[in-house]
Amino acid sequence: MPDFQPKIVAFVCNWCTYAGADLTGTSRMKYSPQVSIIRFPCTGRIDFMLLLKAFASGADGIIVSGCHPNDCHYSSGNFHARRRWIIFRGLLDFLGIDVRRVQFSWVSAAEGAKWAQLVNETSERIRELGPFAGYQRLRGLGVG
Amino acid sequence: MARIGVFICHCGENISATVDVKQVAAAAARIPGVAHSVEYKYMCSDPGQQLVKDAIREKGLTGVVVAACSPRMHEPTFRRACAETGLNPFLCEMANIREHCSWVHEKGDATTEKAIDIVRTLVAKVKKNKALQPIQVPVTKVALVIGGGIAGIQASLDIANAGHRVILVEREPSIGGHMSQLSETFPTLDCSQCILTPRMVEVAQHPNITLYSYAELESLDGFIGNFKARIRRKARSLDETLCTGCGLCTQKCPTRKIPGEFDAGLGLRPAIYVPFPQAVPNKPVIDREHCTYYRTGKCRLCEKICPTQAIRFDQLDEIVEVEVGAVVVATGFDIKHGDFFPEYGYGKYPDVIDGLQFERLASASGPTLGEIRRPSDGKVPETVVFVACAGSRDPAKGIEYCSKICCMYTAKHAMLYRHKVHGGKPYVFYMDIRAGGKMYEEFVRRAMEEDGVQYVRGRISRVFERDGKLVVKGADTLLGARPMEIEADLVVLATAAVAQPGAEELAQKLHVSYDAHRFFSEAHPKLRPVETNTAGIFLAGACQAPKDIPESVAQASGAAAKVAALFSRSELVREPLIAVVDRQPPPVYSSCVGCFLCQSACPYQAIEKEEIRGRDGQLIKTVARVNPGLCQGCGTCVAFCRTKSIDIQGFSHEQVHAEVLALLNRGERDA
Amino acid sequence: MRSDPHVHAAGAALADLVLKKTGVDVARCYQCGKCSAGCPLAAEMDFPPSQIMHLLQLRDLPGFAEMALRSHTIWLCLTCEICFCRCPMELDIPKVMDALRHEALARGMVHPKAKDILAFHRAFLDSVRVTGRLFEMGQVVDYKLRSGHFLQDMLQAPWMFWVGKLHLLPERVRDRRALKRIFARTRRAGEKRP
Amino acid sequence: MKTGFYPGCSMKGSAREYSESLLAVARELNRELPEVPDWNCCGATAAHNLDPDLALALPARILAAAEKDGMDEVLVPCAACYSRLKVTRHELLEDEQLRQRISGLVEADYRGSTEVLNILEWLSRVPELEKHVKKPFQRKVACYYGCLLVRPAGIVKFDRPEDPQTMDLLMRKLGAEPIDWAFKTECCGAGFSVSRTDLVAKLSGHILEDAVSRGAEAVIVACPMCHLNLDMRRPNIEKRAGKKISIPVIYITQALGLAMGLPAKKLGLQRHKVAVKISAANAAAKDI
Ligand SMILES: Cc1cc2nc3c(=O)[nH]c(=O)nc-3n(C[C@H](O)[C@H](O)[C@H](O)COP(=O)(O)OP(=O)(O)OC[C@H]3O[C@@H](n4cnc5c(N)ncnc54)[C@H](O)[C@@H]3O)c2cc1C
Ligand SMILES: Cc1cc2nc3c(=O)[nH]c(=O)nc-3n(C[C@H](O)[C@H](O)[C@H](O)COP(=O)(O)OP(=O)(O)OC[C@H]3O[C@@H](n4cnc5c(N)ncnc54)[C@H](O)[C@@H]3O)c2cc1C
Ligand code: SF4
Ligand code: SF4
Ligand code: SF4
Ligand code: SF4
Ligand code: SF4
Ligand code: SF4
Ligand code: SF4
Ligand code: SF4
Repeated sequence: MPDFQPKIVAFVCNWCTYAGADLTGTSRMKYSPQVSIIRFPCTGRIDFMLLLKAFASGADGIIVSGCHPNDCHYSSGNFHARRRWIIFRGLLDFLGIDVRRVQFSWVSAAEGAKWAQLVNETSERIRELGPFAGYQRLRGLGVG
Repeated sequence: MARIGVFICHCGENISATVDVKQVAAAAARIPGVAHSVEYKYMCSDPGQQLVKDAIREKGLTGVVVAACSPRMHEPTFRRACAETGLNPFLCEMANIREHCSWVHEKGDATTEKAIDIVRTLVAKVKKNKALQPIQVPVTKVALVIGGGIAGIQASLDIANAGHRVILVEREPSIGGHMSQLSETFPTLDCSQCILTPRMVEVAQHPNITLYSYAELESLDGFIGNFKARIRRKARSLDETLCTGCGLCTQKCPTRKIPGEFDAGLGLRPAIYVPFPQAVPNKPVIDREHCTYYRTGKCRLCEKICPTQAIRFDQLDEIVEVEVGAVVVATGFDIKHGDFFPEYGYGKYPDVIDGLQFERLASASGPTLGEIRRPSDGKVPETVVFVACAGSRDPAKGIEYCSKICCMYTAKHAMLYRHKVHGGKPYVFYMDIRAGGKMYEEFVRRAMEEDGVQYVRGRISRVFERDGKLVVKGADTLLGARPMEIEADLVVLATAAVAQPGAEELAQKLHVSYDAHRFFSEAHPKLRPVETNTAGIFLAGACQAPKDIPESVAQASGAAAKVAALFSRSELVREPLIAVVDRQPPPVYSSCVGCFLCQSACPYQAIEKEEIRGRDGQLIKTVARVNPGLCQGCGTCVAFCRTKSIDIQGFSHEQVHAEVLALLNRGERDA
Repeated sequence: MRSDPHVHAAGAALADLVLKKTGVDVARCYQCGKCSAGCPLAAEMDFPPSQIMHLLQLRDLPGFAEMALRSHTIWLCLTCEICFCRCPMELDIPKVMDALRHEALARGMVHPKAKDILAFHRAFLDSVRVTGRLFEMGQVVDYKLRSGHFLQDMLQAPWMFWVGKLHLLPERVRDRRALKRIFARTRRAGEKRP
Repeated sequence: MKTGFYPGCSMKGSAREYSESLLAVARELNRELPEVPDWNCCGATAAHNLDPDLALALPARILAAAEKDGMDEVLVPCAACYSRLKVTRHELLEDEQLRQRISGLVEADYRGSTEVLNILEWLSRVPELEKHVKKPFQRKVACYYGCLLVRPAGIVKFDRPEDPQTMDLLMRKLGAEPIDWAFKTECCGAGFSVSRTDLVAKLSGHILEDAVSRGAEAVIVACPMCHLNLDMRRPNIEKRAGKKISIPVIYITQALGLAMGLPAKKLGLQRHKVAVKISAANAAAKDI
């Protein structure tokens, strides 16, 4: 699939990763344009049904990224997110979604380069995995 | 029907060099609900902002999307502009097509496509935005300071001098904390009491400060600007208004063999006592546990002797309720005592003592009047071994951290010993010397160079007694870890600094978090070191982590400045990006089922239980309610709620769902 | 952790090998010296225990870790456990010493002065292998032959015999074959026994 | 509750009197102590030094035999054997893979139900031990625990590793006055009693000198290795110290036996190198 251009949604927190991605921009580092960002106050806010909804709506891959452990702007949101992520992984398996389509990461406001690298690596991986074909089935299951 | 205006910025060439802005504007115009779409060179410039304002007025826009730089940069700018036209500022969003698009991708169709996606996403969001009002909360301009050590004293004085009322609560009969126990203080070696007592007196005399000594916090409710505190004033067993502090009772009390807390157990005190002569307030308390009258029903000598008839044996604890707007926690620290070091004979040999005990031995007001004499037989020790890191940096003993103060006070102790005992031989066993502070390294060097303190690098293995000497078994790691034995007369352990007993209970009363070692947690380790995660509660001094006096004072002044800033306004204004629980008209009232999962998730204790009652007062259901004063808007609760009954304004379910769908252009794929 | 005793040394740093065999991460040692200060034999050792740990910490500098293997220390260590008991970082030093001894044997790097100690251990195990129990008389004689210290205990022995402490004939385990099999199976794990 | 007995090699040889006195005392207390069937040597320091698998396999065979025989616990009076058995038990239970491998090596499965007991634990469980005391042991004694009864603390989980008290309490029950001294848990030289007598002389010498200087009249031990080093190596110790040191070294079971009024001979006191001139209630024991 040579010119498959995946659609990747990035759910990021406002204080760390969003700002980190801003830094990537101000430093003029380049990355693949297949990723778009949706801003959240904190990764703790992200309920994972939303991720399923994104898959059901045609996303091929997802990035969830916030503050490093112990650096959360709100003290513990990212820990909740991480705990939820562990449960969510199991669910992905159950729904037949390859867990490699979801990239969970920490990018701080100072890690502009890390953001670029994260996006590029994720795009590359999703490109290899090919388009997510199960979205209609997901919708059939009532997700999204 | 929504009428959204889209304003696309060139940012000079920053955006337009890689994104075809004209195409973006054209695409935006085709999005349903978009009533107006233009591009312009510099949106944030005055003419740019004017463009927005004019369009709002002329086209009757119900929402605005500015596609430009990061909202972290100019969101306030454009929201302000909207507000000037009368449009609610929370109906304005920014689409970040610079940092997240034009700057990070090459020129080309894909980049323009992405910019369009971003605009479409934010248009979808703004259509779901609601007009929000900033939250205003009133502020009670009274501060509660808990703990009257140097940190609490400094914070109280700073706040009081800024013109605000302070209520200072101290657990012990007198304020002063550990600093009042110290002999001389590093790095200047000035006398601790000489610099501390004037401040204690200032506290006592300050018209803005109410001091409750021998008192503890019972409970704290409410939120920033609006706390209610209940304070338990423990029974002193005398009427403070009558007592003149003459001291007759303390001189005459026959029950005198009680090891004194102030002298770290090295001196004795009577059952009715003031902890030390310069105590503030200088009024005694009866220690009911030891008083002969309370134990046997006989004595009452103090009552007979008191010239003002101040003694009240039947006095009860009293609860005082106060309303305060901010709290400063300054409850300090403690050091490890007791059976902590069986291998060092701590608690077994009387001449193995801790740092505070040495301070009392060296203090002119101490049990030996400042002469260094060992506790067992009162002899002047010829050889003293000081042991640093006694329990600190010792995971085996449960303490991984460095206590930070002991390197310095150990150098001080060795120095004081040399100053007082000529010809005395001080040895310091250490692992590393941590003397990072102004004039600190110089201070330690002085101990070595001028006072001849002999430093041995190594951690001792054990201490045992032999023929009246304490044999210290160590190894010098700078000499090939050769074992060595020193016969000492006195061993001083720099035992680890630990949290105050009761710190955990206090933290729970205050709803502030604490770390694994029960020190209180700051909101951010670098950028918010004096705040807690609970708005309106601040930290000062060694209750947050072991600290020396300069640091404690600096943090106390920092906390006081935060309090003063909070009190500088009569009302607090906060962004309304907070959680709300669903409310509906009867008979549903709310979709909340009262499971309170959200409550357990909320890091700020912002979620309360609300009872919905019928007109007859009968309970209909209990639902969650978000306290807007406490909620910080993290949204953690939202992800927890199974019934989607709690939502966060500005990042609501509706908004983010709309964003996801728009971003993925679901309409097109479906087709 | 102990499940796999056949980790191969080639290439890997000794510290990694120790970690794998014992679960002890020598990087945790912060050189406080408390172990050396309490070790009853530190004064006799060429490298007191804390220095052994440091030698292992210098993982990539050629030669240093090997000094630990060639040291006299590892053969002097009595496994008295006092260092482990007091180490603030809770490092099981005696276990590290065990691993180093085994490795030194396997690589033929035994310190010359450890000869007597080794001879004694070997004599001991031989006795156990043959009889299943320790045959003290036989062992003492065997040790003398191996170590060359013929006279050392000869004055002691008649007295022991006299007070009924030494047996001339060995006590034996009934199922000696089972024991032989155990010895045969474990042989490959450690040294090449003579 | 079936309590087995693992004598170990030295109690059959150089430490005969330890087992004689133990069995005499057990008889008096009405306790049965059946030996672990067909037990083998625990491998001691030698196996431990030379061969990690053997060091586990030998004790594992013993434990398995005891378990198979339905013993709930095994009394291991020798502190060195106790340590080997206790550590092996710990390691096998920590690591299932290892347990299976070692079980394979010894052709017997140890499942971990049999506990390992040291002599002090066993004795402190005797209810009202005082009642058995007929001739109080009115002596100042130095209770010597050595290394392996209390260490490694995380594994043996017995008493506290610094300044332990169990033996002191036992001796107090017998009427003795335990002294506070500094060498309770210092090492005597242990496994070097044959190969490095010079080191044993030094380490054991320190122990004895401290006990003597604090007025102890006897050193009480609970380990044949300690006894061997402190008693049988006395000539070496004295030579190194350049003086005579005549303090006797007595097994805790012997002390108990004396206090119970058992004859010295039955307790094997005549087998000591250093004459035991004291006995309970001053009834002179036989001098050798
Ligand atoms: C041996 C030793 C020597 C030292 N020498 C020096 C030196 O030379 N120079 C230097 O700069 N620093 C020195 N320090 C450090 C110094 O003692 C501390 O930095 C300082 O005392 C910290 O002040 P604080 O007010 O935070 O805490 P504290 O002094 O501990 O005061 C806390 C106060 O809060 C009260 N309190 C506790 N809990 C409650 C409660 N629940 N409710 C109400 N009140 C409560 C306590 O009674 C106490 O009065 C030394 C420390 C030690 C141990
Ligand atoms: C290599 C290095 C690594 C570090 N890493 C860490 C770390 O990981 N974590 C950490 O907590 N700390 C770290 N620090 C320390 C940290 O940099 C300082 O604590 C912090 O920068 C101090 O902030 P400041 O505002 O006091 O001073 P500065 O950062 O020095 O700011 C002073 C400002 O004042 C301006 N200025 C100077 N003179 C004048 C004048 N006359 N008029 C007007 N303006 C003037 C300067 O231009 C400058 O902008 C590190 C420091 C270094 C050198
Ligand atoms: S602290 Fe929370 S809000 Fe901040 S960036 Fe991190 S995950 Fe997001
Ligand atoms: S209680 Fe009475 S005697 Fe005691 S100090 Fe006060 S006034 Fe003096
Ligand atoms: S009544 Fe109590 S406090 Fe008063 S004099 Fe007697 S013992 Fe002291
Ligand atoms: S300050 Fe010094 S003595 Fe205290 S814990 Fe830190 S390093 Fe050790
Ligand atoms: S989690 Fe949802 S349903 Fe449960 S109490 Fe909170 S708001 Fe109500
Ligand atoms: S948004 Fe965060 S702070 Fe607000 S109520 Fe929910 S969990 Fe608590
Ligand atoms: S006691 Fe532990 S941490 Fe200290 S030097 Fe020895 S091994 Fe290292
Ligand atoms: S176990 Fe070995 S290294 Fe540790 S103290 Fe004992 S003899 Fe020394």
